[in-house]
Parts: sequence; C-alpha cells; structure tokens
Amino acid sequence: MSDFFAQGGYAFFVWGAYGMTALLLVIEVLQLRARQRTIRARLGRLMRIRDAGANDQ
Amino acid sequence: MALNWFKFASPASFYPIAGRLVPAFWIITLVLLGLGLYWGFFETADRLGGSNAQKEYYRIIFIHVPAAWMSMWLYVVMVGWAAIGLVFNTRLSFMMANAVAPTGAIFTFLALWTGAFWGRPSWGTYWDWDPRLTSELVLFFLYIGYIALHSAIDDVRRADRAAALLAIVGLIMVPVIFWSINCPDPNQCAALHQRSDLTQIDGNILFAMLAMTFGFWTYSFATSFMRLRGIILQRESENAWVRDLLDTGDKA
Amino acid sequence: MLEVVQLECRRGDRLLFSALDVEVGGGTLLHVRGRNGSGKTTLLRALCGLFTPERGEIRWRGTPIAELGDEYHRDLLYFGHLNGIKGDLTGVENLRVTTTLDGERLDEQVLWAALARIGLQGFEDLPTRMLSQGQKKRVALARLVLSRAPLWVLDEPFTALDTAAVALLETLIAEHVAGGGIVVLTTHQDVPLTSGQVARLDLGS
Amino acid sequence: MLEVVQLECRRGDRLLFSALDVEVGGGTLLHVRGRNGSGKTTLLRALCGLFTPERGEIRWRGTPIAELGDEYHRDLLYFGHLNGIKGDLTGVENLRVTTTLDGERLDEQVLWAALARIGLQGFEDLPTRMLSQGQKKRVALARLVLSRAPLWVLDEPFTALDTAAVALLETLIAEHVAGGGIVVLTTHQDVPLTSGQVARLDLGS
Amino acid sequence: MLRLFWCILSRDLTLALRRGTDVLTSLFFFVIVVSLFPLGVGTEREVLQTLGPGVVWVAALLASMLALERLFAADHVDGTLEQMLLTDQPRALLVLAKITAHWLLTGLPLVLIAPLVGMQYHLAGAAVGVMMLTLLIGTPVLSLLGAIGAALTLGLRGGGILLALLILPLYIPVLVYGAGAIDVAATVSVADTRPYFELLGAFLLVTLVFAPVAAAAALKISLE
Amino acid sequence: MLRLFWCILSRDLTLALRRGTDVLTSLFFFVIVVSLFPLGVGTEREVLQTLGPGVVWVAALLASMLALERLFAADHVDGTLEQMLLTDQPRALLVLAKITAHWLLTGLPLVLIAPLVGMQYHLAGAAVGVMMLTLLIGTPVLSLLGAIGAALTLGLRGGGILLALLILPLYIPVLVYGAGAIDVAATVSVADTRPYFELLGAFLLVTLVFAPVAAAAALKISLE
Ligand code: HEM
Ligand SMILES: Nc1ncnc2c1ncn2[C@@H]1O[C@H](COP(=O)(O)OP(=O)(O)OP(=O)(O)O)[C@@H](O)[C@H]1O
Ligand SMILES: Nc1ncnc2c1ncn2[C@@H]1O[C@H](COP(=O)(O)OP(=O)(O)OP(=O)(O)O)[C@@H](O)[C@H]1O
Ligand SMILES: [Mg+2]
Ligand SMILES: [Mg+2]
Repeated sequence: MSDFFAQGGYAFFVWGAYGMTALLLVIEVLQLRARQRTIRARLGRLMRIRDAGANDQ
Repeated sequence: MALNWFKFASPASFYPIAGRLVPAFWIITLVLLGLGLYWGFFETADRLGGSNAQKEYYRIIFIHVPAAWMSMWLYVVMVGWAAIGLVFNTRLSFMMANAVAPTGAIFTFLALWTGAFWGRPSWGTYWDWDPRLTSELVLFFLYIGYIALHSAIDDVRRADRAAALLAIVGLIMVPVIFWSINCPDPNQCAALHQRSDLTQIDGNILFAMLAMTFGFWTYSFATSFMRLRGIILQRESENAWVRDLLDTGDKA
Repeated sequence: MLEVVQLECRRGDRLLFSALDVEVGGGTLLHVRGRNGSGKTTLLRALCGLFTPERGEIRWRGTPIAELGDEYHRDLLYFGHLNGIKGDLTGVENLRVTTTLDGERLDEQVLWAALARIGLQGFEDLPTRMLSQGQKKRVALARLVLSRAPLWVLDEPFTALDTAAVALLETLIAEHVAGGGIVVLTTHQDVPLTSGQVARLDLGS
Repeated sequence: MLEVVQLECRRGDRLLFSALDVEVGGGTLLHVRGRNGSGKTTLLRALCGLFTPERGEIRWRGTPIAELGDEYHRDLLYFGHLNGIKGDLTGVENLRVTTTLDGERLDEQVLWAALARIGLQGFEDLPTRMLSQGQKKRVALARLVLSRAPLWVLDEPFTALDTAAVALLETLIAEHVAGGGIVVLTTHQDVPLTSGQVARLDLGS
Repeated sequence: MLRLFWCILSRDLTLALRRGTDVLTSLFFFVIVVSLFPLGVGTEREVLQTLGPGVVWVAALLASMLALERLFAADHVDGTLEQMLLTDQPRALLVLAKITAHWLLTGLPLVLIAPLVGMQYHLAGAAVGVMMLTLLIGTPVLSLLGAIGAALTLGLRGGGILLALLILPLYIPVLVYGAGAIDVAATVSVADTRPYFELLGAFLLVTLVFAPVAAAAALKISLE
Repeated sequence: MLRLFWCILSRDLTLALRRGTDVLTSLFFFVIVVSLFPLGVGTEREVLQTLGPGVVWVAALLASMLALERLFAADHVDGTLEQMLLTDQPRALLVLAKITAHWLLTGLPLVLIAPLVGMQYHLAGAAVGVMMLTLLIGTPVLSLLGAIGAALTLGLRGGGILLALLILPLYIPVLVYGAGAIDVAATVSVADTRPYFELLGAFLLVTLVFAPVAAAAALKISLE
C-alpha cells in the first residue's frame, strides 16, 4: 500500500498532477452547484417581490 | 426536421432536456474515469521493468494527454457555437459557447500543470519553451481572453456577440500562431518532424488513455450542461416558463 | 413612412414595452413622452437601428430597416444624449466632418452660415471644448440646419439650451415638418410644439 | 453669509464677467441666469473653490474661502453637470459613499428611505449604470435629502428629470431655504421657484 | 468614397497634431522601453546583441498596443463614433481610414527611430536595415489586428489592459518573424531573411483585407 | 478618518470585484509580457537566466503603469472624483486609500505569481524568493509614484502613453535595484542582497509619506 503511494519515489509528481486535476474538477462542480442554488434563490426572491407588488396594486 | 431543431434550440425546451442528461453524463463519467484510472495504475505496471523502462511518473500521461486533447477540442466546440450564434442569431448557441469556455480553460490549465509535473522528473525542468508547451500556453491566454471579455461587458447580448467575434478571430489566428511557434525559422520548416504516433503506444496504456479522454469528455458535457442551465435561468428569468418552473418547485 | 410593428424592447431583464404599434406619416411630429426610465431613449435608439429590439419590426417606407441598412442611414438624422462633436476641432471643422459623413458636399460659406444661424457667430473657429455646455449643443444642432434627411430622431434636444436657442430649434423643427419631414423627439420640458401634425406617444404605465 | 466681492472670471482669453458683487444671506435662493456661455457654470465652480477666479474674493461667513479650506467644504454641497455616481455600485452603495464623504454616519434604513423619497423604490439595489438618464440623476439628488450642509450649489439640477421629479426637487429646495439654508442654482427651464426669498443674478450682456 | 476616406484621415491627423505631444508619446514610449532593458539586464555587448531584435519587437508590440486604446475610445466618449456608424458609406472604409491615421502616427515613427535603437544594442548596419524593413511591414499588421481588439473593448472599464490580454497573443506571429528576420540578418546573412519577409507581407495583405471588416463588425456590436 | 479610509478602500475593492476579471487582467498582462520575450529572443537556458530578473521587473513596471490609468480616470469621468475633493476630510488619506486598493489589486498578484515566472526563466529557488521580496517592497513604490503621474495626466487625451512617459523614468531606481537584487541572488549570494533591500525599503518609506500628498495636490490642479 505505501509502495503504491510512494509511486517509486515520484509521489510528489504523480500525486501533484492527479491532485490538482481532482481538486480543480471538484471545485468546478461545487462551484456550479453553489451557483445554481444562488440563482434559484435570487429568482425566487425577485418573484416574491413582484408578486407582493402585484398584490399591493 | 427543421421544426424539431428549432424546438430544441429554444432555451425553454432545452432546459429540462439538459437537466435529464446531466445525471446520465455523470454516471458515464464516473465509470470511464474509474476504469481509466484502474487500468492506468494497475494494468500497465509491466511497462515499469524491462529494457524500455518507464518510471512511475509516466502515469501522469493518463491525465496529461486527455487534458491536452480536451483543451483543444473544447476550443473548437466553443468557437463553433459562437459562430452559429453570430450567423443565425440563436440565443442558445451563445449560451453553449459560454458554458463550455470555463471547462476548456480548466483543462488547458491542467494540461500545462500536469505537463510541468511530468517535465520536472523527465526533463529536469518544470517549464521549457518547447513549441508544444508554448502553444498550449497561448491557448490558455485565448480562453482567458474570451472569458475576460465576456465578463467585462454588462449587456449580455453585446457580450455574447463581442466574445463570439473574438473567438472566431482567435480561431483563424490559432493555426498561424501555432505554426509560427513551431517553426520560428521558415528556412528550416521542412525538417519539422512528427513527434508522437499513437500506433507506437502500448495497447494497455492507450486503452487507459482513451478511457480517461472519453471520461473527460463526458465530464465536459456534464459540467457545461450544468452551467448552461444556470445561464438559461438567469437570462430567461422574465419568461413565464421560468416562473412556472419555480412555482412548481422543480428540483431537476 | 415610419412604421413600428409589435415592437418589444428589453433592457437587462426588464421589459420596457411590448406590442407597440405606431405609424408616422410625412409632415408629422411624434412626441414620445413618459416617466424617467420608461424607455424613451431605448425606443429612439431602436428606431435608428442602434439597438436591436427583442421582438417586432421597424419599417421605413414599407421595408424593415434591418434589410435597408445603409440606405436607411441616408434618410436618417439621429441626435442623442451625446453631442457627437470633437472638443479639439472648431465648430466649422466639426460641421464639415458631420456633413461629409451625411454624404453632402458643401461650401465653406454654407457651413459658416449654418453656424451663424444657430447663434454661434464669433465662436466658429474656437475649439469646441472651450465652449459652454449649451454652446456645444448648438454646434451639434447646426447639423439640423443643413440636413436633408427626411427623418429626424432627437433625444432631449432642448436640454442645456437657453430660451433663444430653444425658440430657434422649434422653428427648425416646424420648418422640417412643414416641408413634409418626420420628427421623432423626446423632451421633459414644456415646449410648445405646434408645428403641423403632432402625434403623442406615451410610454410606461 | 456668502459674499462675492469684485469677482472677475476669465476662460481662455475671454472675459466672462468682472466686478461682480453679490451677497446672499440665509434663507435665500439665488437664481443665476444668462445666455449659453455667459459664465454661469464658471461662477458656480468658483463659488465652490473648484475654479480660481482672476480677481476678487469669495467669502463664507466673512472669511475668504481660500483660507477656510476643508471647513468650507463641510458647509457646502455642490451638484454639477456630472452626476458623481458610480455605475457599478447600487443606489444605496453610492449614497453611502457620498454621505461618508460628507462626514455623516447614517443607518442603512435612512439611506433606503432617502432613495424611496426620491422615487427610486425597487431600483435601490440595481447597479446605477442600468438606470435611465433621469433615474441616474435622481440617485445623485438623493444626497440632497440627507444633506445638512447650509449651502447648496446646483448647476442645472432639473435637466433630464420628469415632471414628478422636478416637483419633488422644488419641494426639497423650498424646504432647505425655509430652514435658513442658501441655494445657488442655474436652470434654463421655467421652474416656479417661489420658495422664500428669491434673488436673481443675470450674467452676460 | 475616397472623399470620405480622406475626410476621416485628415480629421484624425488634425486632431492628433493639435495636441502636439500625441505624435511623440508613442515614439517615446518605445524608446523608453527599449532603454529600460539594459538597465535591468546589464550592459555587456554580447548580451545586448542577442537581446536586441527581441526587445525591439516586444517594445513595438507594446507601443502599438498602448496607442490602440485611443483609436476609437475618444470618438466613443463624445458620441462621434455613433454618428459615424449612422452614415450611409461603407463602414469598413471608415475604419480603414482611422487605422491608417493611427499607423501614420504610431507605427511609422517607430520605423524611423529604429536606427537609433540599433545603435543602442550594437546591431550591425545590415541588421538595422532589416529591422527597419520588418517594422515597416509588421507595424501595420499590428495596427490592423489591434483595431479589432480596440473595437471589441470599446467603452469597457479597464479596457486598456483587457485589450492587451486579447491582442498580445494574436501578435505572436509578427513578433516571431519580425524578431527572427533581424536575428538571421545579424547572425547568418541578409539573403536568408527572404522567407521571413514573404511571410510578413502575406500577413499584411490578409489583415488589410479582413481586419477592417471585422473591426467594423465589432464596432457595430460594441455600440449596441 | 479611519472610517473614510476604509470606506474608500472597500468601495474601490467592491468596484473591482464586481467586474470579476478586473483583478486578473493586470496579472495576465504581466504573465503574457513575460512569456513574449522568449518568443522574440530565443529560448536558450543561459540567455533566459540572464534575462529573467530584468524582464520580470520591466514587465512589473509596465503592468503597474498600465493599470494606473484606471486609478483616477473612471472617477474623473463620472464626476465622483470632484465630489471627493469637496469633502472636508484630509485628501491625502483619501488618495492613499485609493492607492492601497490599487496595489492590492495589481501589485500583490504579481508577487504571488512570481514563482511561476521564475520557473519559466529557470531561476534558482533562492533567486525566486528574492524576486518575490523585491516585488513585495517594490510594487507599492510603483503604485505610489504612479499615482502622482496618474493625477497629473488626468483627463488628458492620450493620457495613457503620456503617463508612461512621465512615470517610467521615475521607476528606474526601483527597476535597477529590484532587478539587481535578483541578479545578485542568482549569481553571487543571497546575503549580498541586503543593501538592495535597504534601499528599496527606504524608497518605500519616503514615497509612502510624500506621494499621497503630492498626488492629492496634483488632483486639485488637474480638476481646476
Ligand atoms: C506544460 C505543457 C506540457 C508539458 C510540460 C508536457 C510534457 C510532456 C512530457 C514530459 C511527456 C512525456 C513524453 C516525452 O518524454 O517525450 C509528454 C507527453 C505527451 N504530451 Fe505533453 N506536455 C505539455 C503539453 C502538452 C500539450 C499542449 C500537448 C498537446 C497535444 C501534449 C501532448 C502530449 C502527448 C500526446 C504526449 C505523449 C506522446 C508520447 O508518448 O510521445 N503535451 N508531455
Ligand atoms: N475649458 C475652457 N477653456 C476655455 N474657455 C472655456 C472653457 N470652458 C468654458 N469656456 C468659455 O467660458 C464661457 C462660459 O462658460 P460656462 O460653461 O461658464 O457657461 P454657462 O453660462 O454655464 O453656459 P451654459 O448655459 O451653456 O451651460 C463660454 O463662453 C466658453 O466659451
Ligand atoms: N445599459 C442598461 N442595462 C440595463 N438596463 C438599462 C440599461 N440602460 C437603461 N436600462 C433600463 O431601461 C429602462 C429605460 O431606459 P431609457 O434610458 O430608455 O429610459 P428613458 O425613457 O430614456 O428615461 P429618461 O427620461 O430618464 O431619459 C430604465 O428603467 C433602465 O433601468
Ligand atoms: Mg432618456
Ligand atoms: Mg453651464
């Protein structure tokens, strides 16, 4: 197992490359999900405001 | 036929379609990446010994090469959508181009990063001004230019068109730029040799590489569709169908 | 001559107006009115082809302006919030450039006469950056004196002008309308626009 | 409180006015009038210390403003041709910055109330670049609602405003004058300025 | 048509000449950048000789790019550009007139000052001649390509630096062959520079045909 | 007083962050300029190593200078600057707040990206460390000095390039000692760089005290 992680002494390079790849991809996905959520929240708020405005008149 | 296309080309009808496709793409992505990684790490170990020995860092190839391929392919895709948008004035194609760009930039960066992490153990340097590396760097700048221009413009319609025009000009220039980098001295260009040849690569390695490439590809589909859905919602928020969507509490 | 058919304009995600139908014949002044932010400027820019509407069409002499292209521009004079004059050029030089762009070929004399008519005698060969707010506007308006375009689109042309200049501009507009031209304008000021046929268009609720 | 003594202003090599004497006490509105280019803007900028006159002096509460420096600025509110708002900030954010510059420390609530009073309900948290010409002007004018400076200098504050906004601004000015403040303004529009004591100053021949 | 071209060209030249310094600033920028390098890098003769061609061309790129911002921006702010787009004359021609004026003011001076720079970097006479020629053919390409970027970034905050981001990568071919030709002339022979000039000439022709059209389209988009 | 400083600082940062890319453009400009040189000069390892320090600092100078245009220009055009000058708070403080925001957005990123550039030019680890430190001390000096130039050229046509003309000569000391320190660290020893840092530090202190005052005075003049 530790052999596997050592990657024949090139652990830094192999895991550095794979690590950055994993990191960026995961960040991208998380960021996308967060964005979807904020957009929905904002739209919901806008619509509630509009509905409220419509009721006032 | 034509009618059908127009139907799909409207954001309203594409939104739910994309919503259904995203999970499918995620599943395929996970399968392909899992397969590629397993094959790359455990089924190609025989290459480590023997006369033509590879060191362990060759394993970077399974992300380096797919990322480099995706970076170029996604640029072409992005420009394609941008051009369609400019010519036919369809909103959805601009949104597609927008949705693809960040993913493309990420893969370009990854190609550079993984290449650097490969170059250090094999060439002894993180960076060299090799034509291939330089071109990839320029590609990265082109992506960033597109994204920067788009986000610098407030009016989305202007942003769409301006960025699309830039992408097209960029695409026309890309071969010239790459060629000039590859061949800084026109007196000796004929001698430029082919660098790599897929048929010479070991079958197992090739298999893992292809699996990873397709995995990245479906990943790009998944993320750009997710991003596309966000963009659609934002831009179409005035339309009745978005309101209905939110009212019915769609979770897709 | 100018027809607006089922026009819908948006700015950002705000709907300004939709299903707008207007028809303006020759010899008419169309006064576009509305609150601040009701979309007057947007409508005027759309009429000039400077803003692409979301939906609907604008036709000039029966043909959509998108198809007419440059031909339409020959018949059009647009006067927006910005004066469109260079501060480093003198009044005459500015006027020469704009008239050349309009495709006219005019004598020096004519240019000086136009500037004199608009009340800039003695200021013709000063760089326009040395002029006051209202004088700059006058330089820009000198174009109207020389224009032969049948369609004038004027966005708040009266701001910054003193009473003498306002009266002059009114005369110019009246003459143009009397000659069978069309004027589309916006203004918040109460200006007696009694020339020829006056149509009013109210935007906003 | 505000005294202008033997003032002479030039722009370039043109003499705008000389030997100008004015005295404005509290509770007075001074309406500066004149043709385009007669030097109204120049006079107003000189009053604020933004333009150094050729000769003469401007005094605030008896002291020349050149000596007063920052103290004078505390008592002064200037509103020029430019709105002085950032297009990328929302109305509230703009107002917060300007009031902080004025040295005030205000609640969020107060800012929102000021914007509501000036007729921008629903537009408070939009970037101001998305507003129309007149709406931008309103954001800038919201400052007047909150200002405690006794001296207001307003250069053509009525341009681009619709009738509702003009009426509101008139009320604000009237209140300020009624409260013992001073207002110096220019305008070419016929606006009924009936508040308190109205003085008129005519520039130009 | 020619009358319009001439009207716009002379207008832009007049405007620039009215502000005397305008003509010189781009030139001085070039000279300053070129002179900064020896300060940062050291002044050995051989180092400077290898550096020379590259530095000259990078400086030319930067000078041309910096001046680009002014190409349309001033006309945009005061509304004259809008008026220009509403003319019934071909817009590409109008843009070409503006680009020509721009090149005459910012590109041509670089060509003329080149011998001085050659001296600073101890370049041989032949290399200096080649340098002038590459600049003569290359700087119009920079102006033409740059016009597209200038039109796209019109009126954007931070436009100057954004423009750099968009345009500098596109300048690479001109840089590579421009600097390459000088290098070959200095180290190999002047005869060998021919393919370089053929390439630069081809770039010039192609951009001359397409860039004004693209820039005109970009202007239309930007003024929307 | 501190409240004003904070208000202006956060205002400027908000404005920049609203346009996400604003923060990045100056950074990318730096990276692009640095990457252009090897294309023009050639890619031999030794040449790049001698070039490195000079190129980095020249690029930093240019990036900082280009971004300077934005320091006051936007506020000038929309009239907010005029309003700022009419406040009763100390103007130098206000200017300092704007400069601080400007440095955070355009200077600091250069410091952080420096290791990457060091790699491109094959610089040793110690030299890269020194490079980051010189940039950390030197770039604020650039912003501070530049603010004076930006204030003086405010609203002038061709301001960008005129600014370059005024400011680049003043930047020379920073360039010489900044690039010098890296060079010494790469070729001699890190210990020998101490006098360089002392000088850079002295520059920083002096400009920190005087530049905001001078820039405030220049602003007053420019707005007349
Ligand atoms: C920072 C950028 C890059 C670095 C440092 C880098 C480095 C490397 C290294 C060290 C190898 C191992 C093969 C060998 O030793 O020759 C390699 C292989 C490869 N690289 Fe890159 N590379 C970079 C960018 C790219 C780009 C832009 C591409 C685009 C096509 C690419 C495609 C490939 C391919 C296809 C291989 C495998 C070819 C073979 O096995 O001979 N790389 N790269
Ligand atoms: N920057 C300048 N340089 C030289 N002269 C100027 C400058 N600005 C204005 N002038 C001159 O000063 C005179 C007065 O200008 P000012 O702007 O004060 O007029 P105004 O009364 O405000 O006019 P308006 O009603 O048109 O706004 C004008 O005749 C103009 O020619
Ligand atoms: N660039 C923009 N982006 C987004 N929305 C905008 C933009 N410009 C204007 N708007 C919005 O469009 C609406 C109409 O603006 P427009 O300028 O057409 O109004 P207007 O009728 O000319 O008003 P005014 O009388 O104040 O000049 C406004 O509510 C404004 O908020
Ligand atoms: Mg309007
Ligand atoms: Mg005035």
